[in-house]
Amino acid sequence: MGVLLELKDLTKAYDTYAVVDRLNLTINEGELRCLIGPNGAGKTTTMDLITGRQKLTGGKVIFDGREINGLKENKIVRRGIGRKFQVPAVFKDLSVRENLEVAFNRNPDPFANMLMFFRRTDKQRFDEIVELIGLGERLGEKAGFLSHGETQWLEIGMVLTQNPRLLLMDEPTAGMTEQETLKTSEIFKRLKGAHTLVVVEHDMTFVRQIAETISVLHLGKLLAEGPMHQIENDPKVREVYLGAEGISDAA
Amino acid sequence: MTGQTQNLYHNKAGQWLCYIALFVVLALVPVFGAEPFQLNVYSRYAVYAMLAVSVSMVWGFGGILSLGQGIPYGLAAYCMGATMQMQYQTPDDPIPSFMLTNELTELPAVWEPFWSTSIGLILALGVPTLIMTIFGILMFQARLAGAFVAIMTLAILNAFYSMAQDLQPFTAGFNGISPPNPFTAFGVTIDPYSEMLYWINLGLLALVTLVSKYVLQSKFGTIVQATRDDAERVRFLGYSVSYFQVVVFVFAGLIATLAGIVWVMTVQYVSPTAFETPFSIYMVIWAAVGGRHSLFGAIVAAIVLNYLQTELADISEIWQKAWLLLLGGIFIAVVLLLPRGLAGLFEYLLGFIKIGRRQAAPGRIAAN
Amino acid sequence: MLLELREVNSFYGNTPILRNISFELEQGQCLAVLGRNGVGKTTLMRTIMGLTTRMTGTMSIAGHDASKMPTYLRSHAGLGYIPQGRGILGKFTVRENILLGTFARTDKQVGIPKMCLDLFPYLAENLDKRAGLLSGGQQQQLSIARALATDPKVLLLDEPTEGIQPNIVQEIEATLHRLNKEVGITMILTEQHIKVARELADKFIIMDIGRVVALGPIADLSDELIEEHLTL
Amino acid sequence: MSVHDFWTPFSAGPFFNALLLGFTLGAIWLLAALGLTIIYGTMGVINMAHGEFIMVGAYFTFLMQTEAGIPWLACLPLAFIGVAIIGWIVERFLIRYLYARPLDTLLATWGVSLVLIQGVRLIFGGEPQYVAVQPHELTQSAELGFIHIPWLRIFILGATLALAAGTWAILYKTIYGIRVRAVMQNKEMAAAFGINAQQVYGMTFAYGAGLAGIAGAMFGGLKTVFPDMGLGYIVEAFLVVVTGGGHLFGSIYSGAILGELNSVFSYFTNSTFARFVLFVLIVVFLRFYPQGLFPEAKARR
Repeated sequence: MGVLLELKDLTKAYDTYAVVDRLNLTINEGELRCLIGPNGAGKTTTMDLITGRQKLTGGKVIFDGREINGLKENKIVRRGIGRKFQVPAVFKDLSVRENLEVAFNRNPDPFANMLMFFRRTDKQRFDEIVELIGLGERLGEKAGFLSHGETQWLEIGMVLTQNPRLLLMDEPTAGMTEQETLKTSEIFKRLKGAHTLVVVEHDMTFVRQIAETISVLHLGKLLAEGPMHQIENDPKVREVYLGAEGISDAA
Repeated sequence: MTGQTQNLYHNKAGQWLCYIALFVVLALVPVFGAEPFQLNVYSRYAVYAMLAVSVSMVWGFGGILSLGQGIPYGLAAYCMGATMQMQYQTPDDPIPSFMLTNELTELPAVWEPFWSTSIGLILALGVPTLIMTIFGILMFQARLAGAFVAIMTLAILNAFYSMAQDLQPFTAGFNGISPPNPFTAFGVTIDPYSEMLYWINLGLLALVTLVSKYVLQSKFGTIVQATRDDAERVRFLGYSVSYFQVVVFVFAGLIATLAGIVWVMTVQYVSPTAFETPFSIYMVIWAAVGGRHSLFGAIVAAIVLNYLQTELADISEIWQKAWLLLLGGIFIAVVLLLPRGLAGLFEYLLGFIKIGRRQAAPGRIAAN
Repeated sequence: MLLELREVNSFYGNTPILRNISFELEQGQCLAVLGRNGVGKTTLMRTIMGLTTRMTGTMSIAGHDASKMPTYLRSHAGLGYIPQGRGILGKFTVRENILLGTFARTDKQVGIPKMCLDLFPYLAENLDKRAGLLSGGQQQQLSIARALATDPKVLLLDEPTEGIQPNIVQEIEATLHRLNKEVGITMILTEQHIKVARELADKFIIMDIGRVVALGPIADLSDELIEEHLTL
Repeated sequence: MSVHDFWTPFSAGPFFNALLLGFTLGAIWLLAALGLTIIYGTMGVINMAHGEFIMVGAYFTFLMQTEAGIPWLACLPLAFIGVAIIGWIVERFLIRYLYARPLDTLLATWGVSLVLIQGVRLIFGGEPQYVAVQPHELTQSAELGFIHIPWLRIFILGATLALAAGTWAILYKTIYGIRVRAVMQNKEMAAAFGINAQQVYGMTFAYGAGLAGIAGAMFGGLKTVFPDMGLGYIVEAFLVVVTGGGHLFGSIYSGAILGELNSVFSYFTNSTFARFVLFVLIVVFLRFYPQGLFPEAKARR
């Protein structure tokens, strides 16, 4: 499996303060990587820098062997990077079906799209995705009427519809109930292998359910990387999460 | 589980039926033998309705609040005015009279192309489109949005207004251009007081509505509405938002362009009022009152509001002034209480009618 | 009872973030709110301040019902807020930031209270410096000073030691200890550092996915509970 | 009309006069934009009725002069109070309900402007009225070598600078100003420290409207007073706000720069063409600096 995404000394600094500080990270094709870290570790900013939403102040983003920093957001997406936002972003005034169909982007040219009507999209794939996110019965409803969890799934579905080579998922379970989180982890288990995924997540139960390799960020730097059991017992990570002498100090 | 959000209002066949019914009713007007003068007034309403459709497309569906739909409208009207004026001039008498009073001794170069009616028509279509394209690219590539777009369109509209007002030798200034003869093309003279003109205007309105409806139902239309909801998300689906915005901006501009062309055919007159700020904002008011998300609502509101205005103006001058006061009040009330306009109210009320065994839920009355 | 929450649910938009939270706090106590990232600790603080979209259930401050109070009245009622990320207004000077705190006072006293400057000599010496130029630790001191300027009955401290160097953490800890034990200000504290929580708090609650999953006096905060709910 | 008529060649005296006139023009635009800047900068509201607030201020002055015989200078503060009250009412009963929908505020305030224009037209009729400027010397022109500038314009320049300075002092030197700026920077934190943002908004809107009232009292003396007069100021005022970036200092600079550019272009060509060129230049400028001349530093996320 080849390297799909490589971050080299990625930096984002305001004045003298670096939110992302010479971060190096490599994602291989087909892997599922979890990014964790306390608030302010720079996880969302890293995603912004990869997708061109913010301009980096140093370093490089190399996707599929080519440097992509400096490209416009939509061009980066066309290269094959899909993104789910932290606060789920769907089109509230459009139906669930229309949301998914807008996401199916075969040709981004406005004039070509004037000649395009729905129903002709890749039906099999559409059905698969609808089945995966479990919104089959709600296709005709306006997305604004979905519950929070369903909105998250719809956005995941939209990103999948793009069929990107790399999926960036920013807190896919934020605000979900336990049952919803469980269903989301089922979705992710099914995606594993077939897609390359980077998941930013706080919910450790969820991370435990899906994770292969975990990268821990702290103050914009990579603190640790490895499989779950190794991260769990890493003293540096424990200190970041619990503070020094967290356990058995008083006991 | 939330209820079904679709109701009778969203029935596609029903919507088409409404459009057909509307145009059938409008088509019947001359059959009931309106006076030529009345018919001309009704022909003007068709132009207003086209302008309302234009605003509905760019603002209601595209989410771009343009207060400058008068720009393409006025530019087209001036090109058309020049064309019709030059139809009257002859090689022996090449200079329009208003130029003579402004002490011009030869026809200005910019007027030369209007000798030819077909070139004149091409310019009437092409100049506004070109200007709107350049202007749109400048604005949308800079990712200007919301109120900023409103202000910039307003500013450029104003700039054209003062140009039209001030370049007297070329535009006849405040007085405007009044071509002495009706428009003639391909050997056919289009009398402003004829049924033919009414059919042309109505036909154009129908065409514009149909094409707009088509565009809205294409994937393009859905993507444009998606940019209105959340431009950033659309960008992250790999579309160039600014490109889509420019296209819808120019498309709506083209509708206003057509309106400007037929307007001059209808009234044989063009003046800087075409570029006046209030006029461009009236277009927004029509679309807002009818329902910014409904072409049907925009058309009906444009016609009804203008009909009321004409009728009240006929009563007395006080009524005419009071009407504008009332219009302001209506507009405030609609923005505050019915952001989706009368169409939105209709959608809400239809929600109470049950369709078959399905539980119908009222549509949402608020914008968000 | 100084602060009491009964069956509070809290929402962002229509999304419930907190479910069924109840606890109470007596005068002079310090409560530690523990839990992993993203379980709703900050939302709890924001709910108490009235900064979420809406809440259901009841909340009272010193016996007065505050469930429907707008945020600015809650601060008048005696809540002093030290938000996550410190919430310093970067364009304001240090002086203006502290003055901002005094707007929540009900006793008409104007000017910067002496205590704020006594506690933090650095701030006293740099009153006219732009707050955006302070370091993280200094901003945290400023945030505490500003909350103290409101003459609070209850201090809400959201991650006061987050992102701050260890030596400053100790300083802040000492200050909080003094405010609670000597000055007698009631506190609610969300903390990542278990050690800090153990030293400061009288009682604790542990949250997970928007609920309270454990609570009790701080002595009951066992390693088992920590392993279960707080480690990775 | 040949190119020769269109293009005025350079000549030192008149050109420097044009430069000075540019500052007075910039002051007029800034005066029109001052209230708008405060309202937009604090509340993010684009007040389309601002031009009509100016118009109402002018009519108010006209009324006080003709009905009560109050001298012009004394009318200025009264116009401030009168229009501020109208502004407060508009905020209290309309704007307040639309904060979540900024574009709709723009539309609703346009509705207000329609109502104000037509209301005034119904009461006073459409014909122009005149505000008498006192003392009479202000209507004369200053003549000094090549300089030829009406005293009133110089007075307006001074008054505008004084109002801008006063506004600055209120914002930066008073407790009330701290409240306003706190709400501007972070509404949530302001509320968490006892500031009733709603009240601040009401006061700010009233203050901005009051500034429009003073502007109207002065513009009434500069030109005639008629129901549509607001439209003549509003576009330039908006452009000053937009190019300035939406805050006080930005507006002062952009007012001066735009007034100066307009005056210089006008000198070489004519005022209409200058206006056109200036507006197009602004559009092109915003293409590259959409945040305006002095963008606020982007908030850290």
